[in-house]
Amino acid sequence: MTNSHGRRVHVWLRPIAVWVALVLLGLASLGSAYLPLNAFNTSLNLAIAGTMVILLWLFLMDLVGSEALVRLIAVAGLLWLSFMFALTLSDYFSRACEGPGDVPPATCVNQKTNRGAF
Amino acid sequence: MSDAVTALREPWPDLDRQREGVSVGIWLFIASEVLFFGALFLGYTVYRTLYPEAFRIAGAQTDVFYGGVNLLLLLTSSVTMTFGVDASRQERRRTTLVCLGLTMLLGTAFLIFKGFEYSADIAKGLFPGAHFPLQPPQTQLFWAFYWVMTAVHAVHLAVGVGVVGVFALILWRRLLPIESPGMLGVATYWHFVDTVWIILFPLLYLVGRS
Amino acid sequence: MTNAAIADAAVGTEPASYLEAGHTLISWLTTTDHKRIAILYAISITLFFFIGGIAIAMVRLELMTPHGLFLTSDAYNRLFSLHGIIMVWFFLVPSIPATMGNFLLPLMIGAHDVAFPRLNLLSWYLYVFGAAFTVYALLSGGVDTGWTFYTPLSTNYATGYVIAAAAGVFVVGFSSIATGVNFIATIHMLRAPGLTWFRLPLFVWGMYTVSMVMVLATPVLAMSLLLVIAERAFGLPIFDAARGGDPVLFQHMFWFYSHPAVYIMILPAMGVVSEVIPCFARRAIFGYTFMVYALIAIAVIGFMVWGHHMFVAGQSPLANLVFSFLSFIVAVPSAIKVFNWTATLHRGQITFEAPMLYALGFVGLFTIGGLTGLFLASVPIDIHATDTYFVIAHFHFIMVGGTVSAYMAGLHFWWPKVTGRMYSEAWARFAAITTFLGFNATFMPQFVMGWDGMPRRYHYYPDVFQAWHVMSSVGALILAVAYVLPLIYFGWSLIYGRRAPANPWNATGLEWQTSSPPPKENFLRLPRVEVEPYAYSDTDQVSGANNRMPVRAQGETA
Amino acid sequence: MTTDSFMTAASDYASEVDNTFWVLVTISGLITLLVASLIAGFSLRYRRGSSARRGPLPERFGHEVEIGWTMATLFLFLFIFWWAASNQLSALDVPSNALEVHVVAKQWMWRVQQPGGAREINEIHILENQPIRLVMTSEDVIHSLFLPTMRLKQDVLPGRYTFLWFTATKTGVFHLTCAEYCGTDHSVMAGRLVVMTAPDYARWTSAQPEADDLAHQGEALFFALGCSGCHAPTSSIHAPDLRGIYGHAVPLADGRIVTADEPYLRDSILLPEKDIVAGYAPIMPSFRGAVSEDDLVKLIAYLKSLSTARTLPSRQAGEDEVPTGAQ
Repeated sequence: MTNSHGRRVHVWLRPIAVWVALVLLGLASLGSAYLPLNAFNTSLNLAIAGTMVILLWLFLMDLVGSEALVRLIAVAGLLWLSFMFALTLSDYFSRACEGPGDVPPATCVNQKTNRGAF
Repeated sequence: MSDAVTALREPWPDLDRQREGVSVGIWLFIASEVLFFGALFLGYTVYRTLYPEAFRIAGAQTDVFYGGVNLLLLLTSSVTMTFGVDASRQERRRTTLVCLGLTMLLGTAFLIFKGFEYSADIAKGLFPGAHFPLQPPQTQLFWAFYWVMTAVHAVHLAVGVGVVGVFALILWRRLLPIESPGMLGVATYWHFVDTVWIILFPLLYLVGRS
Repeated sequence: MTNAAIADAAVGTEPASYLEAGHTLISWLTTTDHKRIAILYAISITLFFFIGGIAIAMVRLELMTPHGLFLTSDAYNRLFSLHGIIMVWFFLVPSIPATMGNFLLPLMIGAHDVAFPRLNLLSWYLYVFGAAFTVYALLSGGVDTGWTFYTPLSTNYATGYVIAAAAGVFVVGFSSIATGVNFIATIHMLRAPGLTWFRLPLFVWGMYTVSMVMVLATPVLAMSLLLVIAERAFGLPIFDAARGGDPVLFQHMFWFYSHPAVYIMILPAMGVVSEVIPCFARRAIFGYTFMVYALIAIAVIGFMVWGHHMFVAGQSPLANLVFSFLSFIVAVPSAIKVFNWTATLHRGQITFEAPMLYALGFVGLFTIGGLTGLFLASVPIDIHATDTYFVIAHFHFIMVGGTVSAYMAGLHFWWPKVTGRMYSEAWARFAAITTFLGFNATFMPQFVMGWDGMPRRYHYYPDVFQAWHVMSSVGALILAVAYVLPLIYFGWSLIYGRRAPANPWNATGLEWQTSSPPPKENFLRLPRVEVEPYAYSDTDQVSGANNRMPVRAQGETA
Repeated sequence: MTTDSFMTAASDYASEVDNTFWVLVTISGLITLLVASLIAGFSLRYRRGSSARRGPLPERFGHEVEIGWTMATLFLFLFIFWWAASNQLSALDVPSNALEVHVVAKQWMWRVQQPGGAREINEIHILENQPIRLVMTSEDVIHSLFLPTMRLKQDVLPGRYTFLWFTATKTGVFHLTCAEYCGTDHSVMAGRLVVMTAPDYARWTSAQPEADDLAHQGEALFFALGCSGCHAPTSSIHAPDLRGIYGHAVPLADGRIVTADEPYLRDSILLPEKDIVAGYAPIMPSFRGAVSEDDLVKLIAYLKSLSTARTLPSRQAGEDEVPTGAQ
């Protein structure tokens, strides 16, 4: 545990470095929200949030140092989430909005019209 | 209880194996929590793709100051928790207890700020209901998810603060040795609650700003 | 039984069984011994099985005549809702994992206890706490939304105790998450030396895959019910159509859990049957690795098929097509398992004790249930058949014909190990056959009337269907009798039953190598495993130096 | 209500579904028979103490059989999926000459509005061999219109339209009922689908109480609610001219272009500020609450009738019509 001096510095340095990175990323996402990038805004924010989560999980929760099984479980949660998102959104995105007036805009994603505002 | 209280629990052969067990167990719980919040994010995503315009109008009403400060608080609390885990691994009693105390402090500060934000929102009448100030009515969907998401997260955080407090008390009263594997479980749960806020922040506070 | 004597001698004097480790109520309510928690679960789910049974007995009686007998429509609606909620969440989901899983998992992998014994007890208390909510809702008037809680009926228009019932189910969901977490950690980390993954008995694989589904599916149910409570209690417009909400979104979230839930019910049943058939056919299971991959495939693909519950709910045609295709794919592993069970009987030395009768009944009824699932997976047929009695017959074939038969098979198979007593074989066989006949009499007519257009959840029905309903109700009476019988002869065996030897069925598996009932710490010496599971073979086979596996006699001489 | 009011396949689509059903019944029957006879056969032949040959199977034999029946099952299931999917896809496209019948589901009754204006409760009278397209919505919970003889069912959702189309080929009185649990009297929410020959249908429509057809009722509402105050071409207020609008593209203020279909018209009446037409101020008041579902159906029918280029019959007779529609 408390053997090499390197281990001790490393123990203090890494969390601080990760904290700085997280704060900077948070500020970046906050700042970018005010830029008029319309569609790109959302994906940028989510991408930054994603990297923050990955940083937190790998270093602060020490997934890097833990067993393969634990890493597998961490990924499994996210994988199952993708099943749910993919198939549910496949329903919403494929509901016809125009044409034979199949379903009114109330619950259908109108790709042509609101691509911009996504 | 033998005086040298051992952290070893019944079915485990040794402490390292028990630590791995706790890690597997808590991460399985985290996987289930990912899906628990995932269902909420699914609802948010569906409605945001259905009514982007309404979500833009509604999103502009949230208070970025509170969201940002709370994010900072939780990020810092994650770091203090990591220091706590490392200190407990190295059996440095005082540092562990200080880190746990700091984490609780930051968590409580988050909850207090949340309380201010909620009262400000209520004052602005932003609770979905009959005379909701914003139009069109779909803006109430955003605010319905705002209240549910932040409330569920706040409950998780309050439970987190409670658990950290109880665990710190156990360590302080020497009911468990400082290097007990339970520390890993508490820390991992806390980091997860912070993860949820990292994702909640852009979804609720950075909508409709540009 | 010749080899039983050998097993007893090997164990030395009879160790104090887990039942002697404390007789006070407190010792039972604060135990962390996985075997006692299994007994606590067994008692509570049997209680709820009969509460749900009484509810549906009144419904079947009511349906004898087209215009009702003694119930108002509202009472009828609350009874079938109650039957659904109690049977799904308070009997079927915990039935095999929480009772046999808790009792046998550590025994089968050669461990002293599950990975987190205190979490195991918490799981039972969560079950009791959830049950309290539901019983409160039941006693104060019941809930009239069906077990599916569809919005906007459950949020704005239902008059019953929706919040209490939803809260009850919300809490009991965490009980099965806790069990799931416990089992996965146990199987990964506490296996006996030499017990590699592909030497695990299929029951343990069943527990592993079911725990995976429980941990990953139940949270989404918890969230969907939480949103129903939020909308009903605080008026938050989450699924409120007037303010842009979409009731179909609730159905997506609900069925994302509720279809994997039916796999939570069937996977352990498959595990039990894969233990029982090889033992009574004296043959190793046919295609062990295919059976394992089939279990895993069902658990994983089971998460991608929920849309077949919503073909007429307003889903887009493309989603109907995608979910229909995936539902056909998930049916393939189940078909493989049926063929493998059947092939296991080939060249066996088959005997027909009660567990085997239930297991063979399971294979037959599960085949019919699975095939009718194909009907409902094809969109045009489902459009006609959904929400009719065809669907009710389909899922009862899987849940009652499948899971309850397998539960009974497991109950009889491991009863000597759990209680140290033998049940009366004659009565058990009679009960098994009566169950099979009563079951078919109840649910075969429902297939016919369902395809004719008899909608489900109907209190008054067109008198055209009365003949089928009377047949079904009479069948239900036979089934009720068949389910009460085990209660009687199992109870009788507790007091007067013959003392059971360590291995009455001469079965392989570590749980049979310790005494019946097993000591508190399961094994006096940690067993080593060198040989494949199901090492049944009719030739006398002595394997390995220290011969941990009991010697197979040349077919029982008795 | 005799059995055939449930059982007979009263449309070509229904007999197609029946064929698929009976093919599946035979396939399932064969598989069940196969499994049952194998179990019974093995149980008999290999019961303990019988003299049949035992001994281990060759390992290779195990794998061959295993892969064999896995593939067989997979291809059989894919075949069934292909058959069912082709059946489903062919039923998707609605014939253009379909007659639109509006159905509003309410807790425990069906309100039906024929295009000719006739209104019915729990009954739908239709002409045989005439494609019918049901445009359905609900006023409270989720219901589901179930026509057993058409082998068709479609959930009816609040706040949104769902559709069901069929062409009845047999005449007679058939069963109609609710299939999605909707509360206390879910089981009483039944009705009749009456398929009539042409003369009967003509006699029935004329026997209906003298109700204008939907468009006329819509027109009356158009003036009663004051829409004509702004939208009539003669009005001084700058508002979009609605003649010939149905089915055409409408440029919106924020640059989007939408087709003015039924849902767009419905939303423009209930939530006018949602899609503001390019070049017009968002001054239109919302009619949410003031207009019931039935009035909405009439108004939309009236606006659609304008699209047949009939001039707007303005109140002041003799006004010469200057088409000012800008699109």
